[in-house]
Amino acid sequence: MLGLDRKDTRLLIFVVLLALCAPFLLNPFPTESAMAQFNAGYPDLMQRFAIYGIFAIGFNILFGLTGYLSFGHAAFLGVGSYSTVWMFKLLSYNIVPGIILSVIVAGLFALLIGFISLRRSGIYFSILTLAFAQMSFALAYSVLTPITNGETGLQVYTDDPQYLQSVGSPNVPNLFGIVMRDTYTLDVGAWSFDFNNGYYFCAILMLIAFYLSIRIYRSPFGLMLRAVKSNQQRMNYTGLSTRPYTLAAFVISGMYAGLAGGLLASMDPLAGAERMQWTASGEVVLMTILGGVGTLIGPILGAGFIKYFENIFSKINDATLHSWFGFLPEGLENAVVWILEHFVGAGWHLTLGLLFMLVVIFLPGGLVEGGQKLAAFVTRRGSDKKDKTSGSTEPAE
Amino acid sequence: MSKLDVTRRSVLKTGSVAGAGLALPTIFTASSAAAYTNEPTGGTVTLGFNVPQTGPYADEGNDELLAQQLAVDHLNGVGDGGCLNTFTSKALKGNGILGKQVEFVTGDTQTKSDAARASAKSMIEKDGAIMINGGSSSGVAIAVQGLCQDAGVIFMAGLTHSNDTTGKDKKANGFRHFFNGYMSGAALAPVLEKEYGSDRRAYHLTADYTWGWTQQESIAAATEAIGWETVNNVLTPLASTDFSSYITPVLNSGADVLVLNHYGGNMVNSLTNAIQFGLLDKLVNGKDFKIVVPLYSELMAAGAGENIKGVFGSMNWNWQLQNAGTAAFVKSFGEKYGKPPSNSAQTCYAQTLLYADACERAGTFNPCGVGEALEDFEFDGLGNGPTWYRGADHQCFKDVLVVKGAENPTNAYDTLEIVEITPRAQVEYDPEHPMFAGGNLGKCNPGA
Amino acid sequence: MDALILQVLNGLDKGSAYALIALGLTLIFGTLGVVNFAHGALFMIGAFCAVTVQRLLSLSFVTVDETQKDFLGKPLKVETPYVEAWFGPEVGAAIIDWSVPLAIIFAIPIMLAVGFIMERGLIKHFYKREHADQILVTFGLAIVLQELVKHYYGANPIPTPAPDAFKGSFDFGALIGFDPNTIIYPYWRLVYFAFSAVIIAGVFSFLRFTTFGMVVRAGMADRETVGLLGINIDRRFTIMFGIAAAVAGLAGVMYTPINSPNYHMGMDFLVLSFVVVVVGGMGSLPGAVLAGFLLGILESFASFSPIKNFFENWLFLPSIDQIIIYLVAIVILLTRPRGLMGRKGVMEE
Amino acid sequence: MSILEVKNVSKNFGGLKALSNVNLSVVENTVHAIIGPNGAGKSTLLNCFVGKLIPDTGSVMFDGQSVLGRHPFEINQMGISRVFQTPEIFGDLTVIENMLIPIFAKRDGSFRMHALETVANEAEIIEQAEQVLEEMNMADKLHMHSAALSRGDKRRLEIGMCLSQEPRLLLLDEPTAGMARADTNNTIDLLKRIKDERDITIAIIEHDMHVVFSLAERITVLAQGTPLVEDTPENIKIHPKVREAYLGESV
Repeated sequence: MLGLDRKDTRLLIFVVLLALCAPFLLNPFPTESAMAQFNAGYPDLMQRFAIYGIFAIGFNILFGLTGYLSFGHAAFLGVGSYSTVWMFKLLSYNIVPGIILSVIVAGLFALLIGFISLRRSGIYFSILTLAFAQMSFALAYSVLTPITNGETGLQVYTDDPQYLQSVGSPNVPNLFGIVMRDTYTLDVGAWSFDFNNGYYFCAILMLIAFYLSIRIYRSPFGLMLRAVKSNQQRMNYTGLSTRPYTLAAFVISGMYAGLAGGLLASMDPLAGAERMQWTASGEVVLMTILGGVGTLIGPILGAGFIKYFENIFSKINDATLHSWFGFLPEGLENAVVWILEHFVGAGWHLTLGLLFMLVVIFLPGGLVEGGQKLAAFVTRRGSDKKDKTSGSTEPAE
Repeated sequence: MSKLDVTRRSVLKTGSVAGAGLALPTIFTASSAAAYTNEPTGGTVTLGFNVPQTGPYADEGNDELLAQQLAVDHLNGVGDGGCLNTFTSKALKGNGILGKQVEFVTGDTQTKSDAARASAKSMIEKDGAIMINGGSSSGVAIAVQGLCQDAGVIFMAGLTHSNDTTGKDKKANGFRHFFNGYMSGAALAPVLEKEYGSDRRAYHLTADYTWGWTQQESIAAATEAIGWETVNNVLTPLASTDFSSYITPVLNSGADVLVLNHYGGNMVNSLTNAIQFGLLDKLVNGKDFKIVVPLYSELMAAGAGENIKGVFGSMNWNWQLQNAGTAAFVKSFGEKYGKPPSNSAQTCYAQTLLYADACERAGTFNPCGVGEALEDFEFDGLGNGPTWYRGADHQCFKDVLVVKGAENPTNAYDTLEIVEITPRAQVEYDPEHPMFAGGNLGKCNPGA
Repeated sequence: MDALILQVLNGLDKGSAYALIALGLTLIFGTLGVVNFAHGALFMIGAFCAVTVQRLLSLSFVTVDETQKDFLGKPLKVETPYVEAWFGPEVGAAIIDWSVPLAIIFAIPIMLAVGFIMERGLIKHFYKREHADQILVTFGLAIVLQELVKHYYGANPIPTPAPDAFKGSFDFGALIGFDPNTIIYPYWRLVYFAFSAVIIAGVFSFLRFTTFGMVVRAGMADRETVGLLGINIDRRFTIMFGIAAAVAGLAGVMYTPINSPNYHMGMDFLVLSFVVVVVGGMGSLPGAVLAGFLLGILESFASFSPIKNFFENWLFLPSIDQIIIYLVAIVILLTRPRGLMGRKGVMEE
Repeated sequence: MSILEVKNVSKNFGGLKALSNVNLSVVENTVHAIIGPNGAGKSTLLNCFVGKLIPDTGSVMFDGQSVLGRHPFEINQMGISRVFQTPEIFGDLTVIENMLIPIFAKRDGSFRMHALETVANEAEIIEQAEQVLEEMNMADKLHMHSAALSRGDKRRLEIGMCLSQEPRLLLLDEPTAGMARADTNNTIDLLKRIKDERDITIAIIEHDMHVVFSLAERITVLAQGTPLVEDTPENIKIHPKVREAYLGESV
């Protein structure tokens, strides 16, 4: 289907189902139950899952296929956001021009930085990209304030021209009148599920991005990128020029990042400079490694994992903990809460750090490997007699 | 752990009450029947406390959080009632807000605009928070204020000192209790004139971002008005940790005052470096060299240690103030947490009570009603003396403190001493003052 | 001229910190082939060794003074450090005053132990793993370490002053023939610079003049051959890791009086240190030191207002101080493919 | 006629003269061996053919066109393929994928943005790749990870990859170095078959005289960066200068 083989089609359908059913899957607990704290199915976080999924998928096209580790991809996310907000300021709140421009601008920016940085490889390349991104961040935060609105972040003011904004159209980001932040809430018994326009817009773009990444992985171009990672010398002596391939991969992944940035701004029309800081670049590296470098679905899992911790664990405070463990005897309750409060709320970084370590120690291939191990365990338990040939080498899965 | 029992009990109780009512977060819902965003329909109302819990300002944020929890206790009639006893408005009865039990949720701003907006959104969308309170930087405050305007909830800014928060970035749904750069300048200048004379040459080091610029502009204007000359203004990168290369040129610039427009870690480091280079031991133009830190906080003072001795600055509030509201708050806070509150803690505490009081007086949680009740509200008894929430720009006006680093602190908490309480009239300004012009409050937004 | 000399001094100071961290990073990378993102955290732990020593020395017992009131109006609890009670107020105060230098003695075994535990417990399992995995696991470790420190010491900077004897500054200009009061430099910064020079010299002579060092250097060049000679290179590498940790830790201890330590200071230095290492050339110890000082001095010069203004007014590059390090890194990496002194084939894939 | 024409090539490294005044001509459809003791400049010379090094003086013409100053990939596109001393293959990829890459390179040139095509749909190219692998006796290893192959298989794979591009000139850099005798003989047989079945010119650098004399039709002996003599294997064997300078007792 769609030019994919059976296995990839299955994967795509799986991801499509995940994305479409996310409002249900992410809100498994009744709204008023103590476990509701772990519900992640509210519009903002679902949007972030999809957007950072796109960011990580794009990053993986560069890092997973060519092995070039960029430490500056957040810069493209940042320029994407700035482009989109500028379109809001100049034209109208319709998100289409902004998103198109964000992809183009990020692509051009990536072309420039990639053209210079790709003259070097390995860690020298990483540091070059880091240097460009840090310079972008520093300048955006201070000197370029007229363009970026510095510390405060670029936003739309009432006196902005908005030349194409027609009288009737919504005064918030919209897609030809469909307001991104509108949500339909479905109440089913004690449960409630949010269906948000913005999320579905992001999810559809994420699915397209994911589909394109599968196509790239399975294309001769993708094969060439993997060849770059494997052996550049052989590549050169086989009549292939590596630079255009790596540059193309760099620009493609920069455009993915720009799209993610544009979407971030479309869901929430403010672009802050921190988006370009090295920690933001590091975050997408971590998402990719955590999910599984070079795998198709890994980056999406990694992105979801990190965003979940950032948004859910940071909000659990000790009052919440006491409400969960209120059934325990007083002393025991306090002890349990005392231990757990190290890991949630202000301590969510600690949990994240520990999980990074645990995943990389026990699941060298990232979460995807974890999933595979689990699946293998389940199938082995289910039917011992199944043939073993299915475990043959399937690259890039 | 006893401090937590109260909150826990309230949470448990409300859990059972709300079970029937299904107080669903229906924010941004086009089809919602609610009159405004997150209209509380059950027996509880949820406040959102958005403070930095990770990153360099985590301690500041933690202090704010403690104060907010204390405020929730007092609103729910738990504890000694704190400032409810001294507040001139008597609308609050210690039975929650409008009869509804007060609950709260917390989020981590990370002192990043993006993260702060994400956590605020999560509190609004997921937890049904009716207002957002707190924060520790102007960038974050302005970003979250914009979000709350769009979402249709009230925003009470925490520690934000930039003129822009109630200047060009002011919003109808946002209110600021904290003072700003202009007020720092207006309060400091007379004291500086009295202490150091009117013939001084000032060298400014300024953090190179929006807040730093507006503060520098304010201080330079105020000091030039008393006859000082601004010799130089050097912008320093936010990421700087060692300021030595910015400090050394000061020695030979002919300046006799150094103004550090820095906050947090930047200020701790730049002040420490300036002391290391012996600036305060210098005699320039026949006068003792002086350092001024326009914006102080208790945590900055603690970080800089003995380097702040004798260094002047300004503050929004200090626990050593002698008035009934301060005494009541310090007593409540001190007995519960074993330390005196910081000025950002006081800000967040006062804002929580003010918000609740405004709801009571308006008889609704509707942000438009609450905003109307807060606009041009005059009161006393929350620690800052007579206070006025100006309707024109939602900036709060009250006395500003000029403080200096104590020469002989007796314990860890009295590192700053109050030099002067600058009366409110002296720090007031026109809403259309050039440093604040260009913004537009817009109309209040109730959301749905 | 005097102003320029001051900037050189400032740069040397900044450079010392960069050089010490970069030296440790390079040792670990060169010997073990591991990219250690937790190295900044080691620097931070060193700094908090100083804080801990300060706290330990000022451990106090409490007496209630009825004549004074605390902030709640209750009788004031007066804290008296044990050392003052044991050795008398003056000697006791002097001991507390010297906590930062004393912390060096304390920090060396602690940092060596931290290094050994880290290497044996975690890093050694990652020798053969991809650099990406090494980055993730050491980054995770760095977060864990810094969160633990934050939990016990808070996020606010903690003042750790130098001993009174080193407070203030002295007239360096008069010493080298300038007018008095033109080049004033704080004592402790000179101490820091001298200390760094000693450590760097120590590490280099250790590697050059001891058999241990020779084996390690041989191992850096060709691990397998050295292994074939029947030398237990692994154990030596563990010790090298401990030494690298100790170097970073000592750099942290001595840095505390310059800037009050806080829990995220390691991360602040980490990125710059990596830039330094790479500009110096991966795997080159002299390169790391050279690049550390070079970038430190260039950064100082760029922060110097006449130079800053020159860039702004004539080259249309405002705020050159914000980007100078990165700009220099880009220029050097583009003109010298392997940094200043890098070897071929190291970390190029 | 000669396909590769080397004229007056010299190359210095610092003060060291690696090549001085090398003249060499490789005739089309022959196997030409370059031999010489260690340090004679064989590899330097080879690197000058493929764009890795640029000689200080002289010219290297391939089929009437200069190769000097061109990138290795351009030279490959002109029709020169190179087999390395230690097999250079794509270790992370499977055997069949390894084989596809040179065929794509032959068809699509040095760069093509074929990102939305699918490898699996390129039936013609896959068939071609399978054919070559068949020829290399590796049809049973199509989906193996190439890093897991034996050294002999890696070498065969590399030669196959070069052949799949149907080069006019195949450069072999000590193709049997480090191989066991049996593998060496297999490789010799393979190369013989290639030579017989294809229109191809082969230039080979080799230490192993057994290999050289089994394959070569012409031999150039290099010593201290200069060609000593160029002749047929039979004549080289008995050439006094060569025996003295290089072969010594080994023949």
